[in-house]
Amino acid sequence: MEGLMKLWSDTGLANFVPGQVVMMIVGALLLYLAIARGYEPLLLLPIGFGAILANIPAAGFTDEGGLLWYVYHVGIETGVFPLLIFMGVGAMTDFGALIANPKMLFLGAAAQFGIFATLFGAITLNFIPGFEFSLADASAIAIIGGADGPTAIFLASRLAPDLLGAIAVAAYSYMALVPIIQPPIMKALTSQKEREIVMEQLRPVSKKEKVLFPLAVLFMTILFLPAATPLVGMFCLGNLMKEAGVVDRLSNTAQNELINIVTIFLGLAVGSKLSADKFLTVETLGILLLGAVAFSIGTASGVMMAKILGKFSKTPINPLVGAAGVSAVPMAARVANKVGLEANPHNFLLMHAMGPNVAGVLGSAVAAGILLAIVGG
Amino acid sequence: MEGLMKLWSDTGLANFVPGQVVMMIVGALLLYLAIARGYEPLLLLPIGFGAILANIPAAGFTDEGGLLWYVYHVGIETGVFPLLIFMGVGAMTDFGALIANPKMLFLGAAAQFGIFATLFGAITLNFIPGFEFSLADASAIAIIGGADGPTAIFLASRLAPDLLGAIAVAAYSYMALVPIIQPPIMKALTSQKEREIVMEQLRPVSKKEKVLFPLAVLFMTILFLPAATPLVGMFCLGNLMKEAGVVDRLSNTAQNELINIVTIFLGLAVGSKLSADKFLTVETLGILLLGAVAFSIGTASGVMMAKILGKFSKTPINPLVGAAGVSAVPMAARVANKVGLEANPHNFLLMHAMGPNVAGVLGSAVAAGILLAIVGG
Amino acid sequence: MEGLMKLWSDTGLANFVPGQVVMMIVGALLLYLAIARGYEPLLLLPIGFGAILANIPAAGFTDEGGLLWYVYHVGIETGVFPLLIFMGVGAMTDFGALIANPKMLFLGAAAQFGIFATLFGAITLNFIPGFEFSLADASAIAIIGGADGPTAIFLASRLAPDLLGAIAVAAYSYMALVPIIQPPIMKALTSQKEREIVMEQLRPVSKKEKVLFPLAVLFMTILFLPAATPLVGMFCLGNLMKEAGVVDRLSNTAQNELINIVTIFLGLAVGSKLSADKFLTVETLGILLLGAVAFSIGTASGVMMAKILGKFSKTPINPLVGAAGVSAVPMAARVANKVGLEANPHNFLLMHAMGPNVAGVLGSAVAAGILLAIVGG
Amino acid sequence: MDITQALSTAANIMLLGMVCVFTFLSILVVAIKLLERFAGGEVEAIPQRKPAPQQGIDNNIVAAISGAVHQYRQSNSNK
Amino acid sequence: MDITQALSTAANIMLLGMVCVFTFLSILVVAIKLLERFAGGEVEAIPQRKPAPQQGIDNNIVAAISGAVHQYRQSNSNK
Amino acid sequence: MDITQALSTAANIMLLGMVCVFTFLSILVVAIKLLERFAGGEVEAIPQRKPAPQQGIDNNIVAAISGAVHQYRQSNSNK
Ligand code: NA
Ligand code: NA
Ligand code: NA
Repeated sequence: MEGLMKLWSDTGLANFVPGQVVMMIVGALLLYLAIARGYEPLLLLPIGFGAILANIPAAGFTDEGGLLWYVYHVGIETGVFPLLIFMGVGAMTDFGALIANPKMLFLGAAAQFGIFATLFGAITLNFIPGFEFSLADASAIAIIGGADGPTAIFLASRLAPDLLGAIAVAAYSYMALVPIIQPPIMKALTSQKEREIVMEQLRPVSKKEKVLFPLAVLFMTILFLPAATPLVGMFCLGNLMKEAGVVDRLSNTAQNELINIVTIFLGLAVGSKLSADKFLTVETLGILLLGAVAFSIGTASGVMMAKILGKFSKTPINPLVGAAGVSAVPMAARVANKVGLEANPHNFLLMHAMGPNVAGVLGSAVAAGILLAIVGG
Repeated sequence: MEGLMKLWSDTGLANFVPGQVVMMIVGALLLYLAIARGYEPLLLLPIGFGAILANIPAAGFTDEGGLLWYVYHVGIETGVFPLLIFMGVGAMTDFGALIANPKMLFLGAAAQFGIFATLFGAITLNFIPGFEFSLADASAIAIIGGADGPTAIFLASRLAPDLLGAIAVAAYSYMALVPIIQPPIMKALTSQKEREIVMEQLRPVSKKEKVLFPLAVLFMTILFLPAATPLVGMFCLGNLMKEAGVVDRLSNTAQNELINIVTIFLGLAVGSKLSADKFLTVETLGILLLGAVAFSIGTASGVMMAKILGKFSKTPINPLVGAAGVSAVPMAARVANKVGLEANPHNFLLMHAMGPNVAGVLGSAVAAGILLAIVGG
Repeated sequence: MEGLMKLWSDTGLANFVPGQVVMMIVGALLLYLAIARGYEPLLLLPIGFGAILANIPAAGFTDEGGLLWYVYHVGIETGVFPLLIFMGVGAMTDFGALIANPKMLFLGAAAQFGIFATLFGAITLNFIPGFEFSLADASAIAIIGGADGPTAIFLASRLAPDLLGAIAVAAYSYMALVPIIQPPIMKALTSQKEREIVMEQLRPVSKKEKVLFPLAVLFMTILFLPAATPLVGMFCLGNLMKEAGVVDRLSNTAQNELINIVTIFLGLAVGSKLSADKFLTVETLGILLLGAVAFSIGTASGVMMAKILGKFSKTPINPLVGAAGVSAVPMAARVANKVGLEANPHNFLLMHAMGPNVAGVLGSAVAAGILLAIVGG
Repeated sequence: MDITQALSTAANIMLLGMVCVFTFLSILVVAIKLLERFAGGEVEAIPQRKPAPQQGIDNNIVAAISGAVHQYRQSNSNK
Repeated sequence: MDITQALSTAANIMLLGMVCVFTFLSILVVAIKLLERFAGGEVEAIPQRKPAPQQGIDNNIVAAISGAVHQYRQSNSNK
Repeated sequence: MDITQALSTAANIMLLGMVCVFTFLSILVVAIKLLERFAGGEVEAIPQRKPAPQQGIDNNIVAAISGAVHQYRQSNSNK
């Protein structure tokens, strides 16, 4: 009987705290979004599962010595996991479209206004009682507007570890929602005629340019923004391995097995931060709200910049491609392509939108570096 | 000359302790079983090799800072390696046959009697002078009857790290011996007529059922047996990744590269626990004996349960499939199929035996959770 | 303005130290050699990139908690990375040619004279003011003559961590330069007639011999040179996994994904040791000089030994294959083949040179063990 | 704890363990039956896994490849 | 730091951040133009990646395979 | 330790090292000859690696695949 009592006293039923139940439902919701809706399943499935595991009463997954405790401390606290993901993403990224049309970098720059405006917005929210975002919190939240998962997780782990779970969930959720968030904004800011603009074919890019590009980016980051070198450096390493053509076996491993292994653990570790006391707060509502604002502002400023740029450019620029400047690779580029096709069924913008799209990745890594340097120092 | 003396004083020849020689022979025997006999080579080859390395005099593999010391402390002491293996096994497991015929779970449950009877048997051995198994030791030994490697290693690392080497070796050896141990028991307990029973075709199982199944298992484990959630949780994560169909690249990595990498290290780490002072004891003999008993009782109780179940079931049940309830996936299911074919050359039991087979995996993970909760707390 | 000042004070421009600039140029040079010249790109690309990252001012890659700091401490300081690479190389190596013609082991032995002569040479350099190589330093430098990357890194990490960067760079650079360094020496020491010697076809080797070979090597190392067992042991484990034929999935992972992942990190970690204060010293010049000497002496003694051996051998031996005894697998064997073809267009020496080539790997692992035992104890 | 006492504890654990295992797996039987009722019977005749489009990082590869192909064709058609 | 002060800091960061991002990416535009001038225009008509021979560890595989094939042929032709 | 002394130590190590390397590899030559005597000559004409059936975890895959195929066929033949 003693044994039975011990078993009962250990059951989840006897130990549940309401917050844990709610967080498990949040985890289940993330699983639903990932599996049934296909929202960024590679991250949201492990995050959702991690959230469920982390909230099991008396199982100790997040206690010292627990599986998720190890994964978080080894991979996120050190910053290693997001950096390895970023290396893999670098090895998957083709900068050809951007090198062929470097003006697109201005679109990637403009879209970062979503980040900085949201930083301001997060501080403004402090006027509402219940919100007390520090500058570091606000910066970590604002990076959601970068529409780039590893960058958001890296910055949040540095500036606001307590908000990491909510920030990562918001970032990946909104990235999945890009096809819903962006089109209305894009259409509201452009005329039918603008959306019909056909862009000129891109020039071919030499292998040498592609090899030197990541080195140039790294060189500039070293000169002007060392705080961004962890992110940019690993990204450029991945891209260099891809383009060099002499280390294909390393490049393939970086963009397949290594990124897959790290993705599983990164997701679980992020999920392990979804605990009731950290997530079930009014601040999470604020983060979700600010994230939506950040995506919207980023989209709008990208489109507006594309319109301005088009005025001064010798070659025509379809303002829709500006929306891809938020990154969310390659979803945002596809959305630009789709909205463009609706206006003109013979206008394929995909390749043209890939330029601002990858520029947005660089842009938000640069923005993260700036925030780290100013706020994190 | 000084240098020569130093070299000589460092040689294995000058430092060998008899126990180390014996353990190297044990390691070589495991290599022989793995390579020449094909006994569970994926584990027994690295275990045997690890045993040899660990017993090299003056090489320091298992001293602090030695290779095997790192591997053991990083992977086994933390519990991470068996859990990752279990995730990979989950990603390899198809629960379709079990979902189609859930009654088979009773067979998987009955076969766990091998575990609990052996626990009792281990304590009984204490009557013989030389044996002093604590309850924790007895539980760790008993889990050999679960016929599931990662579960046995996980539980042993938690309850009786000193016995880990012997327990893991016994578990994998007997799993390889299933085709020799089980058939006589199966034949002794069944009549020719029973062995000829043809089972009904299984109903098709929907994708939705397969996706929800691991979540249902996890949910129940959370409610009733949190102590089993590390094992069951990682297993269900693997299975969910497989069945979700949206994260195939993660699922493939989990069941290939990741499990392979971990298997190499897990084997070496287990082998590193095969030191003379821990292994060359009368207790190891007891463990080997108890392991054989556990497998036999598990097989017998599975078969008997299948006979009982067949009496009450509307659809016929061939009692041979009960033997597959010990797990030892998929060897035990194949043995059931083979013995069935001997009785009736047109009776293919493989799919029917996969149900109790995977049920046995869940059953022994549950049993491990119960032992952890009662003995380990 | 305050923010701007902070950003500026953090830029690389404001913090550069001349030494860092030079080391970045060294890193860029390594990248150039790897990418444009194809010099051992799998290692020199990550090493070069690591050198650049490690010398970014104020980025903290090599400070405690920085990415490269973690990678170095986890992988090199523990010795784990070179050992895993060695396991993978073992899984890639076919000893068939050596087993068929074991006399070739004498060539692999003779070529190690490059190592020991260089050790003497390094101490001799101490006569020149500015050089102060300890015996440990000299041993670590001498191992460059082993023409084997992981062995050099492993020994240097044990005996002279401060020189690790320079030693690894020298080792891989000279391995890439084998086609330039070796031919003149080979031609100078052999007559046209000797180079034309056609060797007899190798006997077929049974699977059993191939399986037992790594075990025999391990057994002998255990008996006579336990200090070499980490290197030889992991190498033999890899080779056994390959030849056993029952664990192909482990062997494939060891020689693909696992070695690729480790190679990326190993390269970065080695690169992180290329700091100005350690690398921009007169000692580095000495290391580069000694490395070239070591390769040359090793090549010469291999060729000379082949000539001697040919005098006593019943079957003819082309002295060119002796040059392959330095290892640098498989480059040196190819060089022997090429030089042989120049002398006799119908004389294919590749397979015959693979024997001394893999013998050289064993030879330098044995030499490393001897140095560890004498100097490292 | 002497052996007899340990034996009685072991017997207790044996009984308790088997009861728990059976209870647990019995509830799971019920759960699977519920699963069948609410999620079963929707087996599609067409193989199910393939068409499900992978999203997220995978898309990067797809886009990169399609982008590369596109650009390569362009660069060739230019000539 | 009260909210108003924080707001002013945030506004500062917003301004500074956008200026820096634009400056950085503008210089990168220049860098790419320079790249094009010095490294561009050398697009080869033939696909470029394949012929580049992999060296280093990869060679081990190549050699091992070619060695194995060679030996296998020899051992068969012996008979 | 002055340089001359170090030189003499280095010379000692050089001599000792070469002797040891040769001794070690010479014994290995003997070992290989013994291997040939006891394990050689059994080269099979048929390629050897393929038929060796993989066991253990691999079987899980095999069983899972064959199970899936089996079930899929059944579910289709039901209709
Ligand atoms: Na972005
Ligand atoms: Na079991
Ligand atoms: Na060598």
